Formats: sequence, structure tokens, C-alpha cells
Amino acid sequence: MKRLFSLTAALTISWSGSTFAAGETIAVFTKNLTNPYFQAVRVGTETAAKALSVKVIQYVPTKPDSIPEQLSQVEDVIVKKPDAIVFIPVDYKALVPAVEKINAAKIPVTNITDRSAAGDFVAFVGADDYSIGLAVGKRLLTAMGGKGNVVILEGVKGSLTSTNRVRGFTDALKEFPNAKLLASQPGNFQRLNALQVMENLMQSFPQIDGVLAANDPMAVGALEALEGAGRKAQVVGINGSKEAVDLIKSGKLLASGDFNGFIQGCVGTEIAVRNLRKQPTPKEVMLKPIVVDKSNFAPYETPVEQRACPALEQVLSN
Amino acid sequence: MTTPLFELREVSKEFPGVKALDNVSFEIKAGEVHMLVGENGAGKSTLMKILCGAYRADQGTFFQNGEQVAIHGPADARRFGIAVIFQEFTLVPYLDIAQNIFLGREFKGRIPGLIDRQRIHAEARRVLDLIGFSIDPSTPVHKLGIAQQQMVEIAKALSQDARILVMDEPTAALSDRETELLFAMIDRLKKKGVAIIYISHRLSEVFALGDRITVLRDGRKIASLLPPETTPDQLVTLMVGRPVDATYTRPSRPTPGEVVLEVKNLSGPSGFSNVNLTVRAGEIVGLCGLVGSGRTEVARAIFGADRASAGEIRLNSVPIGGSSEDSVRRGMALIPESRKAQGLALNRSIGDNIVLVGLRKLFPSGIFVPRRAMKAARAVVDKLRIATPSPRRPVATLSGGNQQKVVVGKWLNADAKFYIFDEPTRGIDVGAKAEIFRLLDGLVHNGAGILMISSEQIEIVHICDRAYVMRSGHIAGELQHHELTEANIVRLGIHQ
Amino acid sequence: MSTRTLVFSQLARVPGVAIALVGLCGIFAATSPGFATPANIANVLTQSTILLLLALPMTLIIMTEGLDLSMGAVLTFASIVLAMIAVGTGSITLAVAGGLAVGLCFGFLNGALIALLDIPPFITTLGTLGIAQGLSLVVTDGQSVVGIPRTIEAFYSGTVAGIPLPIIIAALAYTLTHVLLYRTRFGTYIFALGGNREALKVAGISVRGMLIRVYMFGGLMAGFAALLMTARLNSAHPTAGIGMEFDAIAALAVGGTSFERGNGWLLGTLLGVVTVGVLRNGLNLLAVPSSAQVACIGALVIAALFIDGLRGEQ
Amino acid sequence: MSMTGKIAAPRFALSGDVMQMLYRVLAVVLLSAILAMLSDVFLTANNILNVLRQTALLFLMASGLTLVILTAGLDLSIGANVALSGCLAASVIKLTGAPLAGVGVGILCGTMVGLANGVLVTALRIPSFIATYGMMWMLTGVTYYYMGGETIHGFPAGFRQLGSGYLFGVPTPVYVMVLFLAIGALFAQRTIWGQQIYAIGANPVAARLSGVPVERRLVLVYTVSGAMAGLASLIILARINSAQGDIGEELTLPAIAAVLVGGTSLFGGSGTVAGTLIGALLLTVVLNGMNLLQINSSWQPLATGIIILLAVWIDTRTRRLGE
Repeated sequence: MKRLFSLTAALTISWSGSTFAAGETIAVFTKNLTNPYFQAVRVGTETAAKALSVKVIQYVPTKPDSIPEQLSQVEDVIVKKPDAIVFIPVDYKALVPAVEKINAAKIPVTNITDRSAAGDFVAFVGADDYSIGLAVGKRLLTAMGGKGNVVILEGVKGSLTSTNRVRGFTDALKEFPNAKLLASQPGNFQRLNALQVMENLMQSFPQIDGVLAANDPMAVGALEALEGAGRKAQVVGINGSKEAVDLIKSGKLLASGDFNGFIQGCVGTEIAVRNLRKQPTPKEVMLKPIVVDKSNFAPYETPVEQRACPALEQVLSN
Repeated sequence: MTTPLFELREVSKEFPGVKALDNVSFEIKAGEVHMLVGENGAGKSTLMKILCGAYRADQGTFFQNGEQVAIHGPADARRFGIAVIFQEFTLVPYLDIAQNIFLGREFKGRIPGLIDRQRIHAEARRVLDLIGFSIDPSTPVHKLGIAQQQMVEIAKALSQDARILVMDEPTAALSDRETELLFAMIDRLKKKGVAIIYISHRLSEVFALGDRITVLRDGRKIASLLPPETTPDQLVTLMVGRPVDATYTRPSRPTPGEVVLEVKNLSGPSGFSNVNLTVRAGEIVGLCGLVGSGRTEVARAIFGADRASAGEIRLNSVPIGGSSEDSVRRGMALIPESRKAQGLALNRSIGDNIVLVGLRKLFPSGIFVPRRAMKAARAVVDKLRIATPSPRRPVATLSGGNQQKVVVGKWLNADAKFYIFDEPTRGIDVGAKAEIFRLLDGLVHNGAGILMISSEQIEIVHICDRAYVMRSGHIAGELQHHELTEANIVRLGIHQ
Repeated sequence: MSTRTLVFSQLARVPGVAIALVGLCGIFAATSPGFATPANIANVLTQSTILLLLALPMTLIIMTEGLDLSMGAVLTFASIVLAMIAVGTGSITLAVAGGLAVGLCFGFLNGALIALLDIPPFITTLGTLGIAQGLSLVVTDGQSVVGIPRTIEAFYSGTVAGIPLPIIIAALAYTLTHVLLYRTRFGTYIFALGGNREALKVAGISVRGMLIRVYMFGGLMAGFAALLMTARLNSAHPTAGIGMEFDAIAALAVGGTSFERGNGWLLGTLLGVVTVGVLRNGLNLLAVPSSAQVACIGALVIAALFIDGLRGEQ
Repeated sequence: MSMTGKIAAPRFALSGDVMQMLYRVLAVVLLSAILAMLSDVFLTANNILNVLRQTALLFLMASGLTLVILTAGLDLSIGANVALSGCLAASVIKLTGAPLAGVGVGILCGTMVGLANGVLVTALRIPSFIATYGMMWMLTGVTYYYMGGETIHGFPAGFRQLGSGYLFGVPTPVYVMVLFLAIGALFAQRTIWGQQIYAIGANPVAARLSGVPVERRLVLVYTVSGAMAGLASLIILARINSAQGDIGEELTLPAIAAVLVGGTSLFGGSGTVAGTLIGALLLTVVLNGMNLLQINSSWQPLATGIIILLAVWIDTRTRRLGE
């Protein structure tokens, strides 16, 4: 028990100090500690916070994507009354009550990445999963010369992200009548799942020319599976993550749709702050889909920690 | 000739492969103690289980006060006033005494659905007084000693105002004083007209208590006798089917050699202090005294199963260091008092159990060779005449006596020099007892030393060369062979 | 047990979990201004209610030397069925009934498999966990069920005389379970199921029947937990309850219920649940990063068990 | 959990109770036959190798766990252990560029965690279920903290052979699996330590009174379980060529299921490592089949659950007959 005490005490000292620092406090909610995308978002918020001299506190469910836990964290945070909240719901429908609680507590909240099904928000910042799926899909199919066999690796069933991205993929396929969709199976946004699903799919289909993966880790999983079986296929993913960029550079991965968590973090935080400081803010910022491939990967090589937030105007302009 | 209180006629019960009961008729009159004797597997417990409704008889009829009745389950048995005290206690550790006594018969409280705990405790108090057992009925049972639990069991049975009380070796776990209490109580019950079916392996009891004796063997009723007209030897012969010397005596005794075990001023947290004793090669030394006088605690401390707080233990004049592992490596063996709980891996084979201790000796390389293990196991099985077709059979399929032989057999591969036997004959039948004694005898003839704990003084008297008598954690005295009598043991064992 | 020994045995066991609880509250009250406010206390207790509804029956089940790994998944499926009925028919009563029915069915399934086919509880409920989880996914195809009547929300957000409704429900559930365990035959026999089944058989009580009923009680409570969960999310989601059974087991273990011989302690379970709740809440208020929170929970579980272990030896 | 263990087979035969094994193999064969009828690719050499490779991972985690369960214990921390060991190994490989260093660190970390579990269970007398559950949380916390949500990816080709490579047309993990099947089976059946482990599981008191060093053996089995988790983590790294905080997260319960479906009793003292292999195979074949038949993945947990129940139910039945 002593051990427990000293442990908690130690943490207390190290954290409580910073919690009550000067400048507005902004609570940031992300889905989990495991997916690099949300790390990018968190870094984005931190970077913006430094620039705007505000303090951000990260809240992440200890169980990845746990709905009840994020809900509890929201309730706890409301007790602390931060000046503003930047919010990614772990589930865009199930967290509506949380948003309503935040609204009821009169804490201005900016919604990013996954658009909450309801609630009043200062603004929504995101990239349209559908159009990114569409763009990446087209990129792959053009590279395949518009024909060949394609498989889709879906994300977590029912997640907004997965549904829209896959919708984008399938619509892209519609534009290329000669391309054939062999199968669409979920890999739950996970490497190992994607890897094993891909391995199994390769058994059923001797010829696979293209793989549409709903995120980068699954794309990587698919690549590994193909390599393991000594087979070749064009693979695309989504997120524009560091590892995807490396693979694009080395020519293994064809492309990755840039979902740009970093900028979403930046913009979300900046809007939250502007709103607090009574400055004008856009109601909605939609980052337009960028497909990262051999032609344009250079800027993505700098790790997010070293990037600077773009000015809001610049983001809005393009 | 009064009509019997309860009667079974031509009852048969068959289990896959075994005819447990074969046309057994049995009757019990009000106010009599009917002794039920027979070797393990003779059918005693089956008969008992049928009486209490745990088993259904395949054939046979039951009569209560002369009119035919049927026992479909425990409820019926209770209705006819039949109550059983099993050897394996049927007590719930984390309920209190009162709740245990009335388990399944809780009084309904004023609020429907709830139980009336005040009443339960009051009633329990009454029953406990009846048997002169003064203890707070709200004591959780897991806090009680084995003898106290036995008392609770009896109270439980009586609380069902039983007219027929079935007792399965009730004294097995009781000290002499507690046994006397029990017997006194049985007398009181007889006077109240309660009929008692009393199962026992202790001939002394059979003759002391019994109004009638029924002998079972291999599921058949062999005889029904009156104590005055029979001798112990006749009885045993009937039970075993061949003549056996009931009061086993050792034909020859080796002359004691070197001191194998030497214990100096041993004290332990488990409640014993300044224990001094020695055992020589070729000696069987008894360690007796009332249950709870610290015999088992001392034994466990010597073996290293429990830590001792002070004192010295020397095995072959080498001081040993308090861990059972160490003791075993140095050639000490413990045959614990509870076969099932402490002696055997019940869901493993006879062979597995037998080779366990000797693994290091049998396979010094650490590589286990099943075939060799089999051979070693079979050798022991043959040597101890363990009744089994193959050592591959699960040990659980053996009778109590044979299981006990396995527990002993474990040590034969470890060629131990010093053995501690804690209640080696508890709950095993006369035939098996004789074999166990022959085994002890064989061991000492091969130069081993033995410390034997037993609650049956008669055994100590007949088997041991010397004996130490313990009283409340101390050695009350040592008895040389010529002074080794039951009277002396009792005199030393109980407080003056 | 009679009230006296009950109280005594409980006092004798308090430290492990109570020290943790008092200690944590002390630390958080001292370090986080928001912590010791009525609002936050209500908040913590409310958050703990759903877990408590699982931990109470889990205590009884573990006292029978059993286990129910399916509770989280059953909660999830019950909540989905509840929501779907509510959406479909708009009838709250029907919906709640449906949710409870699902709970009872799975409880019965568990009990039956364990008691009648004697498959060990761990495996049985590991299997039914899969079944419940699978059904949740199949019927929803992974989608959340939304658009249920607002009235259901009241079960979680409503208050009676200023006290949040879930706390009242949990309090009722605790009292009910307490009475059930310490004041009724059912409870007495639960001690026996874990302590000495032979005793039950001899007393002419059906062990199997008892087992089935214990697991059905678990299912029923999971059904109520599902009601609170659905009300809380105002929707049902096929992953909402995943892993909650382990949280419940951890909480009751922290509370000092041992896994052997029917040695359980209901009040300890209550304290255990609250302790875990307080820990999470306090760490959030102190903005301790999640990674550290995760480690703390592990430490709490082991520390509390360690204490009890020490005290057990004395 | 009730100690009313079933009568188990004698432990003399290498494969344990022959009847049990037969029925399990039969189950796999039957299932395969059905799948072969439904899908023409199921029985192709490629798919069989593919199934075996996927089985390998599950088996490696389950094999160590089998020993733990044989002592009537449980190790809920293997998944979290895989994550931590894997991430540490990954960063070492990245830093040093020396795969062997990574392998060393991975296995060492796994072993250390196992050792810690062993100490919690023996020295601190905490029930294994809770001790390893707490350990799981602590490991996860450390892993999350260490990885900070990042990914480590891109390992030397040589290292990746361990997961995705082939040797004489057979995937490397399969060799690893066979190797550890042999080691595991021999250890359990053909060493006196193995025999003592069975004895401890069957009756710890009797084992101690028979001079078996119970604590040391218990520490051993948890350590082995940890080491196997460490090894498994390396296979995962090599397969997905990257490490993330959540690798292994979802592997604990399947591993336990594999052991139990494999016929090892939770009450200790009965079961075999070979059985665990069959258990892992059974579970893998089910998922593979469902993928081949492109059944909506929502059905997978359902199917797995039913398979577990069926397997164990038949198991209890055949045991009954065996007596």
C-alpha cells in the first residue's frame, strides 16, 4: 500500500503543478494511445498550444476506444471546468450524451476528425473520409490502368471513418468498370488482423492486383502478407503516416491519402483559442484530400514533432 | 419381539461393475446401538447412503414401524427421522455453527423469504446444550478444530430430532476424552429411545457400545451377532473372510541401533514447546496424547512442513534445516494424517503418485523415462500388494487401505531412513491395518526408524517399542516398552 | 452469520481495501480542489454504478467457486436488444423487459451448461462471451443503435430528491444483494456451494438448481446494468461493455473476496468498486496521463491483494 | 473455482490420454473436411501452410501458458507482455540495427515479466488470476508510456525471415512451432520437473510434503510463460514488420481458449502441450475457413464461442467414458 501511496503522490507532484498553470486550459480528447494518427493529432494540439501560449491536457481512454471510459473522462473534466475542449468522440453516435453534458456545462467545444452526430460545437475540423477514400481509390485504379482485381480492407465495422472511406473506395471502383472488386473484409484498422485477413484472401484469389486499405497500418499488414507470399500488388492506405511515407519513398506503397491529424490538431486548437479570445472563427474546416505518393512525399518526411502549425488563413484558403 | 423401528428387506444396489449391496436385510430397534462392521468396500457406506436417501436402492423394501415406506430422497429419510453423520464433514466453513446445524431447514422469518436468524441461533444453542457442547453458535465453522466440527455434525443430526442416528466412524477424529463424551451422549440418546447405527473399525468400540453387530462383506450380510456371544477374533474372521490376528503383534523386534532422529528443545508457533525426543534405527516410537495435544504439529515441524521457532533437529546426527524438500533429500519421510488432502494427487495415476518422491533418485539425469517409472511403480505395487490391475489406473479408484499403501509406497523409492506415520490406520479396515503394520515392521527390520502417531492406544501398545505422550504442547512423559499400557498413556495424556 | 460475527469479521477485514479508499480520497482531496465537491462525489458514485451492478452478482458467483466472463458481453447484447426494441416499438416497458430477458437467458444458458453439462465455469462463460459478443455484432453489423426515446435517458440522468437515480438503483441493488446473501436461504446456500457442496446434497437441496439460479441472478443484474448503460449512452453500441467483467472481478478481489471456499465479502466489493472509481476520477482530475493511469490501476489491484495476503498470514 | 478435478489419464504416455487426443484430432479433421467441401482452396498446400503459420503464433503464446494452467494457475498478462517485449525489442533493433540484440531483449523482457508474475504468485501469495491481471495493466501502462502512440517499423530483412520467411517452402514460424512443441512436450512428459509440475497442479500440499520444491517450480512455469510471450512478440514483429502499443492486446483470451480447447484442465494436473497445439489449430482453422468463405466477420466471435463450448463439452463427455 505504501508503494501505491508514494506512486500516486509522485504523480501528483509531477502533474498537479502543471495543471493549474497560467493561460487558458484546453482539454483534448482522442480515441486511444495506440494509433499513430491520434498521436499526430495530439502533437498538433501541443504545437498550436505552444504557439498560442495556452495549456492543453490530453485525455485518452486507458482501454482503446472505450465508450464508457471516454464518457467518464468527459464527466470528470467537466468537474475541472477547462476553458475549452477539443473533442474526438470514440464513437460519433454513442458519445452524443457526453457532448450534451459539455454543452450543458457551457464549455465551448470544438469537434475534430469524427463529426459528432449531434451537439453544439464551436466548429468542426476534419477531412472528408469519403472524398479521401475516393481520391486514393482513383489513384490506385489509375495506376492499375483501370483494370484488374481489387480487395478492400475495411476498418472497424460501424465506425464512421471506415464506412465513409470504404464508400469512397467503392464509388471510385464504379468509375472503372474493368476493375473487379473481389472481396471487402474488415481488418479492424489493425496490422495483424489485416495481415491474416490478407493471407487468407490470397488463398481464395490467385490474382490480386490492388489493395485498398482503410488506413496505413492495414496497408502495411497487406504489404507484409504479399511479400510473405512472394506476390505483387499495388497497395494504398490512408493517414499519410510516417511509416507510410517511408514505404512510398522506398516504392513499396503506392500512395496514402493524407488525413492530416497534425493539422486537424493545430486548427482545432487554434479555433478553440480564437473562440475564447472572441476572435472570428470558421464554423467548419474541411481539409481537402491530398494523396501522398512518390511525387509529393517530401514535406511529409519531417516528423510531426518538428512541423509548425500552418496559419489558419492558409489552411482555409486552399 | 418388538417391531423394529426401521427395516430394510433384500436391498440390492449395483454400480457399474460392482454389486455394492446384494440382498442385504437390516433392522434397527428403538433404543439400541446396532454396530455395522466390515472391511472398506463391504457395502457399509452404500447401505448408509441408501438409508439417508443419497442413493436409490435397485431392489428391496423398507418398513417403518412395520408398514412399508419408500425412500426417494434425503427429504423422505429425514421424514422417517433418519439422520447421518458422515466421516467427511458436511459443514460449510464460512457459515456459523447455527447456520450449519440448520442448513436446509432454516426457519422462515416474519418477512416472507427471509430467515429468522434469532430463532436459528436460539435453537442451535438448545441443541448444543443437549450434547453438552458449550460454544457460541455464531462462531464461523472455519474457526473450529476437527473435533469441534464433529460435535457440530452430531448436533446437526440431533437437531433433526432423529429417531435413527447413523454414525460413520464418529470417533475417528476424536480424542479419548471427547470419545467418552460421545459415548455418554450415545447412552443418553439410547435412553431417549433413539436408535443408533454405528459404523466402526475399532473393535473396542464395537464391543463396548454395541447391542447388536451386523457384519457385511463384499456387499453381502455375513452375520448378525450379539456381543456377549462373540469374540473379537471371530468377528474379525467374519469381516475379513479369513482368520486375521485382530490385535496385531510383531513376531520379532530388531535391536535398536544408532540414533536416527534427535530432537532437542523444539518449539513452534503452532503451539508446542521444549519437545525432546529420539528415535533409533530399528525402532518404532509412538507419539500419543489427546487430539490437539500437539502431536501432528510436532511431526510437521520435524519434517519441515512448518517452521519451528526454536530447537534443533538432527537426522543421523546431521542438523537439518526446516524445509520439507531438504528433509526428503536427507531421507526423511512423512505419511500425513489426511490421505486425500495431503497424501495423494487423486486425479493422477497410482504410478504417478508412487514415483513422485523418488524422481531424483530414479532419474538422476532429470530425464523422466515412463517405462522405468512404470517398472519402479509396479515393483512397489507388488511389494505392498496394492490391489490394482495396473499402476496406470487413477489412484482415486483404490479403497482407503490401498490408497494408504500408495502414500507409504511413495517413499520406498526414496529409500528413506526415518519415517513419520501420522494416524496411518485412520479409516482403513482391519485387514488393511494388519498389512500396514506388517509394512512398518518390515521397514524397521531394514534399519529404518519410525515415529508413529496414533489416537488408538491399543495400536501404540502393540506396535511401538517406546512411546512419548504429549499433553498440551509438551512431552508429558516417555514410556519404555514394559510400561507401555493404555492406562499409562491415558494417565500421562490427560490433565491430573 | 449473526450480525455480531458479521460485523466483527468485516471490521477485521476492512484494511486492505478501506485503507486504499481512505488514502486515495485523502490524497486527491488534498491535491485536487475539484475532488471533494458534492458534484464530483456524486459524479464518481454515478460512474461506479454500472460496474457495481456487475460486481455484486460476480461476488456471489465467485463465492460458488464459479466465474462469469460473459457479463460484459451479455450487458452489451442486452443493451442492444433493449435499444432496438425501444426504437422499434417505442415502448420503454417492452424494451426494458427485453433487455432483462436477454440477461436472464444468458444467465440460464451459463448456469445450465455449468450445472447440467458440468463444463467448468471459466470455459463456459468464455464461450458464451463469444456468443453474446458475436450476436451483438451480427444484429447491429457493428453500428450503434440510436434514436431511442429520450425517456430512457432519465434512468441515468434523472434525480430523486437531488440524488442521481443510478445511485439509488445501485443502492437498492446492493441492499437487495446483501439481504439475499446474508438473510435468505438462497444466500446461505451460496456459502455452501463454494464451501461444501456435499452439505447441500445431504440437506436435500439441488446443487444444480442453485447454480443455475446464481448465474441467472448474474444475468438479471447484467440486464439492469445494460439499462443504465443504454440510458447513459442514450444509444447502444456493440463494444460498450467489452472487458467490464474483468473490471468487476478486479474490484471484488480488491474488496477482499477470496476465490476459495465461499469466502466472500459483499461490502468489500462495494468498497472495491468505489475505490477503482475514485482512483480513475482522481487521476483524471490531476490530469495524469492515461499511460500512468493504466499502471496505477494495476498497482492498486496488486497492492490491495498483497495487503490482504499479509493480513491473512497473521 | 471448484477443485473437483476430473479423473485424468495417467501421465506415462508421451501424448497423454490417447482417447482425448484422438477425439481432438478427429474434430480438426472433420472441420477441415467440411471446409474442404465448401471451399476448393482450403486444402491447397498454400492455405495449409498459411493456417499453420497463423497457428504458430497462437501456439507459441499458449504453450507456455499450458504449463501455468497445469499448475492450476492462470496468466492473463501474456498479451500485455507481448506488447511490451515486442516494442522494446523493436526499438533495440532500430537503435542497434542488430536483430540478435533485439531478439535477446525481447525474450529477456518477456522472461523478466514472467519472473515477476512468479514472485507475485509465490512470495506475495496473490492468486495468479489477480496477480497477472494487475501485471497486465502495469505492463500496458509502461508500453503506452514508452511508445507514446508512435509506431516503430521497418526491420532488417534477416530478422523478418523469422516471421514471414520460408525454409524449404515452409514458413519459418512453423519450424519454431514444431521446435517448441517438441521442447514443450518433452519437458512436460519426459523431465522430472514436468512430472513435479503435474503433481503440483493435482495436489500442491501432497507435492510439498513429497519434497517437491513447489515455489521454485511455480516461478519456473510463470517465467517460461513470460519467455514464450517474449518469443511470440518477436514473431509478430517479424510478421508485421512494425511494432505498436496494441500488438498482442487481443491475443490473451484466444491463447487461453487454445489451451482449454486443447483439453488442459483449469484445475491443474491434467493436460498436454500437444493438446494445446490441436486447440490452437482448431481455433485458427475456424477463422481461416470463415475468411475463405467470406463470411461476415461479425460471425467470428460467435463461431469461436460455439467451437469452444462444443470442444469442451465433448471433452467432458469422452472423459466420462474414459473412466
